[in-house]
Amino acid sequence: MSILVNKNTRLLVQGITGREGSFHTQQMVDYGTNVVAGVRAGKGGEWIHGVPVFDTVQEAVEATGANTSVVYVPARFAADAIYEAADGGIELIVCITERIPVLDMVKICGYLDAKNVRLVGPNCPGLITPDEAKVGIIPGSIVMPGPIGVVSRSGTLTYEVVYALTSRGIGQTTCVGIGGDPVNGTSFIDVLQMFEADSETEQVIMIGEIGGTDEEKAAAYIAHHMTKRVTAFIAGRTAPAGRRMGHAGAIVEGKSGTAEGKIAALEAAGVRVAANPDEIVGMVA
Amino acid sequence: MSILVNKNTRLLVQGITGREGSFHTQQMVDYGTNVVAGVRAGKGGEWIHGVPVFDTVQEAVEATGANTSVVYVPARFAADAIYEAADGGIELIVCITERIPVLDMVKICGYLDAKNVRLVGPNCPGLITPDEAKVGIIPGSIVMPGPIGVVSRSGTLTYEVVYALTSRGIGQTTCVGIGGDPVNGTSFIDVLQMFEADSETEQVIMIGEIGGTDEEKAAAYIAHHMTKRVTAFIAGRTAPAGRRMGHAGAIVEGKSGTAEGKIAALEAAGVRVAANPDEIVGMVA
Amino acid sequence: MNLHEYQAKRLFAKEGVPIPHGDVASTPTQARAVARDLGGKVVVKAQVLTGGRGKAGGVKLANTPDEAEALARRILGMNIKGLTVRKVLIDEQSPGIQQEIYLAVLIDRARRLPMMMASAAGGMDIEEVAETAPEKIFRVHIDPNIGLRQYQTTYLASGMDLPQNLWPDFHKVAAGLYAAFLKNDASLAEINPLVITGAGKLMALDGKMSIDDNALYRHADLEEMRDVDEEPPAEQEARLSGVNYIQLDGEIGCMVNGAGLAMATMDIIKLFGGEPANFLDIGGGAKSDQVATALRIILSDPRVKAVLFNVFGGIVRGDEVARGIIEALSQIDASVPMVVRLLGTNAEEGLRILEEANMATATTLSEAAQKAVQLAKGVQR
Amino acid sequence: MNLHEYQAKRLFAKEGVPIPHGDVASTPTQARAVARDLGGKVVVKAQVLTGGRGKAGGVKLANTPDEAEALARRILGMNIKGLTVRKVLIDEQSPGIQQEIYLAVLIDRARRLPMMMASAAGGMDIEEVAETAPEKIFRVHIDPNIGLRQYQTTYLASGMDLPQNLWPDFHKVAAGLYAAFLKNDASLAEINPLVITGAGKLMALDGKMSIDDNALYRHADLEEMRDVDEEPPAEQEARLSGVNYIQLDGEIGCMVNGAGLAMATMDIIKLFGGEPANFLDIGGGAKSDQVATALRIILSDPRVKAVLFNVFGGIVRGDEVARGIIEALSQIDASVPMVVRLLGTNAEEGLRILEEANMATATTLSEAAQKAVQLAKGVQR
Repeated sequence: MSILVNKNTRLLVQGITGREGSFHTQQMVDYGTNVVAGVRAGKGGEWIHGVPVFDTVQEAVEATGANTSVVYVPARFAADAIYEAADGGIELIVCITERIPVLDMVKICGYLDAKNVRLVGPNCPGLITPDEAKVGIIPGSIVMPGPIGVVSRSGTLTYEVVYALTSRGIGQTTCVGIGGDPVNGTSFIDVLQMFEADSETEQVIMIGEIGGTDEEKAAAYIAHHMTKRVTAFIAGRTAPAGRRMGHAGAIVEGKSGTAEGKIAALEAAGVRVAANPDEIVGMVA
Repeated sequence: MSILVNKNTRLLVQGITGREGSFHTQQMVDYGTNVVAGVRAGKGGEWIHGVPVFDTVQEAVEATGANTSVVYVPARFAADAIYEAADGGIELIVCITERIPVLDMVKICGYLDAKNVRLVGPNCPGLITPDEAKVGIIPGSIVMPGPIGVVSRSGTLTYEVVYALTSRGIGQTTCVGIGGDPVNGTSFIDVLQMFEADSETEQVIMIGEIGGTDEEKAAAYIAHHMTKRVTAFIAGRTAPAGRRMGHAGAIVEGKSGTAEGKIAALEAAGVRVAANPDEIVGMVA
Repeated sequence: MNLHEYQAKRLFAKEGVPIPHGDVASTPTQARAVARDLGGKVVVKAQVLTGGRGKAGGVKLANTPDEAEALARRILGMNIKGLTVRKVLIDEQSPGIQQEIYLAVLIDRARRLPMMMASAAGGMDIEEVAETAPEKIFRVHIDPNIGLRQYQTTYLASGMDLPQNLWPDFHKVAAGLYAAFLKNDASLAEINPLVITGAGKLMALDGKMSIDDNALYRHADLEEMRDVDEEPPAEQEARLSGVNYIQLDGEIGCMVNGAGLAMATMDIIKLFGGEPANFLDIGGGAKSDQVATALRIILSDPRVKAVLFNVFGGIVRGDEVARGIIEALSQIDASVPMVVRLLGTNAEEGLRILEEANMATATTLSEAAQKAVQLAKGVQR
Repeated sequence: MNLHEYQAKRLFAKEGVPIPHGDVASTPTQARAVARDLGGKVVVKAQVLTGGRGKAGGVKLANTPDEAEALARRILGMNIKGLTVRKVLIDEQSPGIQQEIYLAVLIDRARRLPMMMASAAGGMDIEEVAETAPEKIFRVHIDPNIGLRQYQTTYLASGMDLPQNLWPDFHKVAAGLYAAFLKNDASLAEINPLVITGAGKLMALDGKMSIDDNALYRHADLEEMRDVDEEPPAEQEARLSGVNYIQLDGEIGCMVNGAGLAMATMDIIKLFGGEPANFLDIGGGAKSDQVATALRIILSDPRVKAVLFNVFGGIVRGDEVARGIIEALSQIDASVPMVVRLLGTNAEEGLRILEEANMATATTLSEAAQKAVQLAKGVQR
């Protein structure tokens, strides 16, 4: 088992003809992911890395039965791509694109919730189920199958941890990068819930960072609903306090946006928190 | 039994201090409806016809447990009132107000669907379950309890039919005016479904009029899903064709907007269609 | 409220939709001046709020300002389906048209969303296309919260087999049309035809727009575009006093509350051998002065030989209606016989007022309609 | 991007929020002229992108143009939390203030919606109120599809016990603030205090606004408001080349891809006894010229005694990063020792390039950090 992506994933690549889209399509195909279609308006009928290209998602879904899409289009076209995927019948959208305006994300999340479509990201590395499907940009070379579920708000920090796991022979069920933007599609809780329900996942590693209250909410969830062991790392203990404007952020978050606040909340929930990423491996071994 | 409103209805009146709101609140109270609260910003703390007034729906719901609201506010404030009711936790909103712009209704309906809140209307006479609850403006004097469910797009034409039924000693479970606006909250099918499921309703009377395709869709629904006998009347056989602009309406509706088209569709679905409203009574007796 | 072609096209152009150069003229001399400014080769188009003006000879090509003046003289004053042409639009000609596309936005009542429709088979016969080859019409529904998206216009363009180099322009035209629809609270915005010109550009040659009357309160600029010349004076008076009135050809005037009951009343008059003189809905919340105005309007039609009042009180109150009738009758010399049927909210009080004034009343709708038909025939004898 | 008070207030005023008459001045003479035009009784306010200017003496009352000039002379050039005051806002005084209200809109990350917050306990101590008496802060979430509704501002006004005659004005102010928030893609729009003046009117005495950097591409007008004087030159260069750089006080320069890994790298440097000289995230999709710029920026800080590269390729490719490093080093005379850690996408190719150029490399993050700390200490000796 695994979560979100697996051998049944029929992947559509939005923005397949772009620099990133084309490069990573090759990587995903090479990994063995079932990439069934690409979309780029005006390039319908072409082929890229053995994948057929369509003008619209609707056409691609009708022709190939795609059920998952990954978005590589530039930020100013990303909202359009996500709406198109949702309207075209895609069930899981993974958005790699960064720098999407937060008010666009507010509208997108409301729209997708009403349609019951799951979004992972934006500004995330995507997800990978070792030996089954790689959707996004997590390097295939650093993962291996095994019992650990990994969920992270950070991109490259995830690789760091997963690489360390794999180097020590500890494999993963699925690695999920949810992205660090203020407003995104999938939260820690969403993924923890799925790992808790996944029969093959034995333990979970959760990688958070300063800002927002997602880690604190996850801590409350873990305390009340998780039976599986969770190990965490929070980045940003030494980050300087930004030159803060106004009082609103402090009113909303209080002390909970800081690394100290998050670590305290997690430890209170029974989560072991590593002091540095290299340490995590020893804690789950 | 009955549908939508009954003895458990805890009614909130929005726009209770206005001319219509105040007048009809008295009528609803006199009928025995459980009117628990009224709302008018700035008049919180006052009492009207023995009903306490609040500044906001949220306060009214918290204080009185209101579960249904009826909207009498003028058209340009009606959208606000509907959103407020939905956000305040009301489950059924009955909007009497007419002349709400159709694009406002498009947004309202999308919003309410996502929240799973039912709207009856706008531009409708509301609904009444004889001897239990009167929500809206249907005169209480013309109804009596009995086995007929009545649903209608028209206001006063409903009274006409219900009055004729009652005069002949034929009672009603619930009379529902869904309103004749191009975009509204509750369709014929929604109500037919509820009557089909209601154990006390033995037969249904459906009153339609020219324009749109709601009657045709209802006909298809009746043919496939209704076991109870449906009798119909369609107003507008002699209405002159308007000076039509453009081709779009004709492309969408084809022949189905006309009285002939609707009557044909209903008769094909096994519905008996009366030639004049007085005739209906004899057909259900 | 329907707009003239030139008004609709100007609203489209404001949102970036390309339209031909042109201007409107009320006299042949003005038409000549506009044609001269445009270089002479123009099309002269009757501006009238009904379809079928082409077949009626209301659209003609001119090659010189002289021809344009002569054509304008012929078209201005023309009667098309009962309406007099008072303005012509003079547009420059668009030579070498490659294709005519149909493009429209309207409210899809069933889905409760705006819908855009496009077809490569544009021009006059689009209704026939809808009936015989519906697969040639492509539709997308627009979620007003997220607007018309580029992938939707790509779907339309690709479905119509529009040349790919025109897809970006087509998106701009479609987005402009939707913007005009939305900003002006339209119930319909239509371009037919949207042409590919000889130069390979998209251009809206004709435009139609209907505005949601209920939204006019927030569009003072649109209310000013109303062409009161095209509205019968009685209908105009009715509109200004909030009464919904349409004049017909029969002899029995009707005053009813509620559109459905008004239509049913007309239907039953016809069923008993009469002909309704009008559709009249006094609306919800009608006050006594509105009732008086409505009655005045009905009686201003010389064909009316009897009047049937059919009022079932709900939000409208019977006593208010009765007072309105009495008040109106005190001001008008009404020699026409009348039947009043009054039921519902405050009907008892209303009937008392009417009986005091010796008005004839009826109980059922059939009875009221039959009485009215007899009274109208009695007057004819 | 943060805006100055005067910029924020102008954006609020554009949406109908009342603000005091006033203008901005860069010199004491200008300040005098503005004060004279306003009648002399003014407040002189330092315009600086940080909090706490009041306690630092950056806000003062003047009763005459002379006093305003003298105060402006004192405040202009003042250093507040490391930032130099280059502009003052001269506002007319608002006498007889009856109440100070707090009002703000921001994104509530947890609910994923804009949220408006209001409190009758406005002014300087609102954070304390939030901690000690949270029930005094009223919140409503705004659905962007339907906007801020009147009943929501009624809820806030009634919760704050605002005098009822001010409710309609409060709705206008709140709607204006939300409009400014929405139209300008703000992440925060705040009025503190919103006062009830002696004349019983609402007025925004102070204003703050942060703009979502990711949305600036669609707001050329806002990008022009950026106060580059308040930005360290290195950070400015970084921003213009798409690199996220914040200068700190330590001696180990870091170049990392990804904000999370960059923070973790800083954390581990500290864990091993070093001090990071900066936060630097070269971002996703970084090309070799961006890497070169980033390295130049790091080395422009004279405190840097060693550089740690930590790049884990995903969307960033190892070979591109390696080429960027080599290219940068060919242009800069870099006497500072460096450690490179490269993993992930195209890392093998990148390591080959680096080894050819005799760069020191490391495998684990701990190893890389320890090496960098030692190298930095070695230079100190």
